[in-house]
Amino acid sequence: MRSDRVGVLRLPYHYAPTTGGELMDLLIQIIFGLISALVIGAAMMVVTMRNVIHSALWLIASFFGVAALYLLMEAEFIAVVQVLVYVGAISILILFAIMLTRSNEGDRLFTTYWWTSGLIALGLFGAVLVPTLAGTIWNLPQPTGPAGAPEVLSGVEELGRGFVSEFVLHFEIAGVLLTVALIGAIVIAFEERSRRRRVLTLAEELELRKRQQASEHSAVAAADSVD
Amino acid sequence: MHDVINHLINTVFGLGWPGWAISLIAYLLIATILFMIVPFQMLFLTYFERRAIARMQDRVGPNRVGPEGIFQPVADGVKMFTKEDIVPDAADKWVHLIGPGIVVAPTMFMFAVLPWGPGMVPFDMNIGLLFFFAISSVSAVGLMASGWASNNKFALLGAMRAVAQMVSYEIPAVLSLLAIVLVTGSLSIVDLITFQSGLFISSSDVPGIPDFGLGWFVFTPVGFLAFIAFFIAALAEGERTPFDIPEADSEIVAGYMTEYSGMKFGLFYLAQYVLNFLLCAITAIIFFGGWQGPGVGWLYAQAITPANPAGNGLFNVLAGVLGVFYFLAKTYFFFFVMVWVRGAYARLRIDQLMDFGWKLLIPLTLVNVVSAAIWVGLTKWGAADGLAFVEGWAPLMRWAVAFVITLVMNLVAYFFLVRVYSQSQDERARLDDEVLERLTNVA
Amino acid sequence: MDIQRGNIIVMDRRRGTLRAGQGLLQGLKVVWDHWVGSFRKNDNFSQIHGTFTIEYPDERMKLPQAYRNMPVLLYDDETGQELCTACYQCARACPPEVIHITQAKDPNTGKMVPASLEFIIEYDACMSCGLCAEACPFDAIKMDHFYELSTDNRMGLMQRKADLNRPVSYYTSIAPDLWDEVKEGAMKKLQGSIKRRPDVIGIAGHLSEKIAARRRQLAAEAAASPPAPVAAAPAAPAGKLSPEEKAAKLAAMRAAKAGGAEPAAEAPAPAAELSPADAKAAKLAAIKAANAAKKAAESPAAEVPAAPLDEKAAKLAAIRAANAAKAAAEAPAAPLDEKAAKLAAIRAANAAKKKSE
Amino acid sequence: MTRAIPLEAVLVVAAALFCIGLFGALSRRNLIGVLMGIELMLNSVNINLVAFWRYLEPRFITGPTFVIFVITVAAAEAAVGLAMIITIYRSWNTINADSVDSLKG
Repeated sequence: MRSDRVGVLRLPYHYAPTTGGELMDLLIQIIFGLISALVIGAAMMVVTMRNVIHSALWLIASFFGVAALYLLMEAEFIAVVQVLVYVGAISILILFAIMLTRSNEGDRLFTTYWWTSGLIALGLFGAVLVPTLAGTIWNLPQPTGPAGAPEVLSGVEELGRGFVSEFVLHFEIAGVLLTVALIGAIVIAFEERSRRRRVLTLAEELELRKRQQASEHSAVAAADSVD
Repeated sequence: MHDVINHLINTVFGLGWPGWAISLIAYLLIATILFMIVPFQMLFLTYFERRAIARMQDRVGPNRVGPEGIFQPVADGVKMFTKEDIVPDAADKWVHLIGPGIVVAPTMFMFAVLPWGPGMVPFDMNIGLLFFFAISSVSAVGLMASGWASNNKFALLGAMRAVAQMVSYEIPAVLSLLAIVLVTGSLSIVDLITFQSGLFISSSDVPGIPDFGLGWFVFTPVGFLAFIAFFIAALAEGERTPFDIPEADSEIVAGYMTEYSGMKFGLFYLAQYVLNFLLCAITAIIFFGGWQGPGVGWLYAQAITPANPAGNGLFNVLAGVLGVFYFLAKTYFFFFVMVWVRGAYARLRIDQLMDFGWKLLIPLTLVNVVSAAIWVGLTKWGAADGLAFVEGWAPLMRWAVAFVITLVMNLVAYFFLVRVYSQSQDERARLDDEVLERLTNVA
Repeated sequence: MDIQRGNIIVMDRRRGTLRAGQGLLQGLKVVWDHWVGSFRKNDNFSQIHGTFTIEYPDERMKLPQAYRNMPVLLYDDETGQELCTACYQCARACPPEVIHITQAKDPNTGKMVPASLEFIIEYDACMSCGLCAEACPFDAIKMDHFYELSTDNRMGLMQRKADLNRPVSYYTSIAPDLWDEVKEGAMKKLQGSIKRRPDVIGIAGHLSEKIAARRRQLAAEAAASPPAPVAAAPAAPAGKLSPEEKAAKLAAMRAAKAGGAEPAAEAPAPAAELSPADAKAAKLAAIKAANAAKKAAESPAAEVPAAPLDEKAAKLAAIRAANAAKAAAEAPAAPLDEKAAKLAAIRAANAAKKKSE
Repeated sequence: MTRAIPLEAVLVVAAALFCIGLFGALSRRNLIGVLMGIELMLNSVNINLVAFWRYLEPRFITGPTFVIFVITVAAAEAAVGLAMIITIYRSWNTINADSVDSLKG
């Protein structure tokens, strides 16, 4: 639907550097290092902060770092969705849950056997994942065509097409899942309206007090009449 | 914008600059311009709002500082700068500090994809609309952080209200935009504007319509309903009356801003007005054609563009000026409507707000999305998509049929939903009465 | 809907009929009307639309006559005599007790005279109730319209007599109708108290010094030189003080008032240098008074058939006029008495005029 | 991007994020902390998916599609999980993982 009448130079969705020199690579490496440090550092803070709110805020920082990583990997749509869903919705949900529940964690931040899980995580990272990742030979595609030509990346249009053709079943299942989750969350957290504790307005309180007094009055009157 | 600067750098400093350097210089320049414009907008908006609301209340408004009080916001700014910055003892100092920053930063980001005139967009992202709303939802985090860090019940209440409201009203806002995106077939804000050329009928829907820059979405049933829903949601997102529950002065002091003073308070203020400006601007862009208007299309066709490199540079300037004029006129009109609404309506209660959003606006926008799908099918599809019977119709005929069908659908949906909604409100009032009855009878 | 000021409008929620947001649009319309209407000024307070704002330092609201802010004291424009007699009624009536009065004494006899020596009102504690003005039997204390009283001085709001004194003409400018109601009685009572005031006691402070000085000067001159102008005016009516003499005195007073800075320059030859216009004016006044007296004397006969109901009033006026004329004829020694006579004559003339109307 | 940074680097970052998330999910006492750990793990998975898509199969949309599904699941999980936490808080008045132990016997 793009008309050329009002022509604006549109930057290609994936604008690879046309004259990608060493400097550009260095720049990208520095940026990657910073983002990775942000992601990992923020994640560390998430699991070690005593205050849950601080944890949640660091979690948001981590989400942002991940979005930046996506941007670096030229997945703009995913990055925006990451911001929209994780930062705009999930972290808000988490913050809300924290506000609604007064946490009394006490002295201990971790469970009794926290060192076991720490060992598991460390072992997984150091002994399993890193050697595997480093030792595997990835079948990286060789750059084709003239140097510096933009590679063909699938964009948001292809993604949309995929959702309604190739992955239509998955897409529908995801929709059903979301609906079920929505209804489930409501059912789980729902309190019947009429059973809810409700703050009375001033007028209602006055009414309540009047009725109380009236009933006391009638009780006293009844006692009197018995006597 | 980027191409203009690219051209400029090439002509002034000679060719042969690396692409990334040009990009860097271009974006730095654009960012500088934007950062100069934004606070100015905010200053003018505060003045504009105060004068307009004063008129609506039969007052005059600030008119002492400068001619007609035009320098009043400057005086307010000086006051804000010189005030003491107070941080409560019990506050969480760091979170208290970064809160306003998190609130302001997204509003500045949103300018990145905002087109001001023909060819005048800082960065034409092909998912610009999504970017706009993704970023706008980030400021909720800042609100929550500052509200919580203030260690003040009013601030926390205000933050909770603000976030609940923003998250709830994001859904109708995005759904109403989804209808438009369906019709346009693009998430790019620039595409959205170019789509809206024509004269009451978009020339993209019906080819051959003369281009007066008036083929706005608001003239279609789908666009109109989307506009109403979106504008209401925008009022809620921008925390404007009647949805100013988060900072309801008469209930919770100033909401999440309660414990802020001086420049930090000023930042909240800035964020709020800039967000309002952006929401008005995006309303003008999506439903009222942005810089589209009589003359702009013709002028820009003569200008130097990548499609027309042999154009005349004078027309670039003329088209830009006229386009920016149309755009700002529409934007300020919508800001005036916001002020007008503020003058007219009382604040909603939080439960009324939530009911309105979830029970009326979201179903309405969902129906509108279906309407938009029908619209697209009737105006654009053919035998290849399984709609062989529309193949032979004239484009205008297809447009008319689509118009009638979506109009009927939207009207029926509107009246039905409003009816159901008001019944549910009555039911709710009845339930409340029941609770009260039981409570009072227990005594 | 037709909305009128002061009417209570009961809105019908109209449950059951179509509810599709018309109420919201109606609300918008109301505000729109106000916005459109606000571009002109609302000078008529019975209107709904229009800007009500009065931009205060630039423009001020026209205050109603009966508006009251702080009490002030009045003095007569012509003579400088204060209306206050130090009767203490106001001080007694004052709820916050912020009025403090000292009565003046005759320096020769040591007797109290009906005038105040000092009159203090603490404006800072005054509550603007207006009871002092209500209580004053001499209409000497009145409520002012001035409201910009702020001061940076702690004692700045303790007003002494010099701060409180206002001429009657000032009060007539702010509340003409109110003054008209009480004018006659007040001036009459003032005449009564003036008689009992020796020298300059009871004359407004800023005038009394000048008047006293001028009087001393005049007395000295009178002793030094013979009254030359008397000869120049042979046509003086019998039994009345020669108009030249009166004119001289008046001119002296006026000179003292107006040209206070240069009284010495004019002093050497007051009679000779007397401006002819002043002399003429004095003469004119005397003649007018005589005429009025005459007319007043004649009036009862003329008016009786025409207005029998007003007979009594006319007669009274005539008697008063006759009295005045008599008083004038009785060769007054003191200049003050002479003035009173003139005043009475003028009043009689006024009364007669009013009567004839 | 693909030339400047090797695939392994991205994967190691994702692995580190996953392990941190795992540690948080296993050891935090606060239920919300557990949930946050799970979110971190899901994020690391997403990074992996995007990285593999970008480095290995940039012409096919499988990677981003899967990321979208994972995000969907994460959103659903967060919604239901937090609803459960709120319900737990209502009945136990605490959200500590080791205090909710009435099935322990």
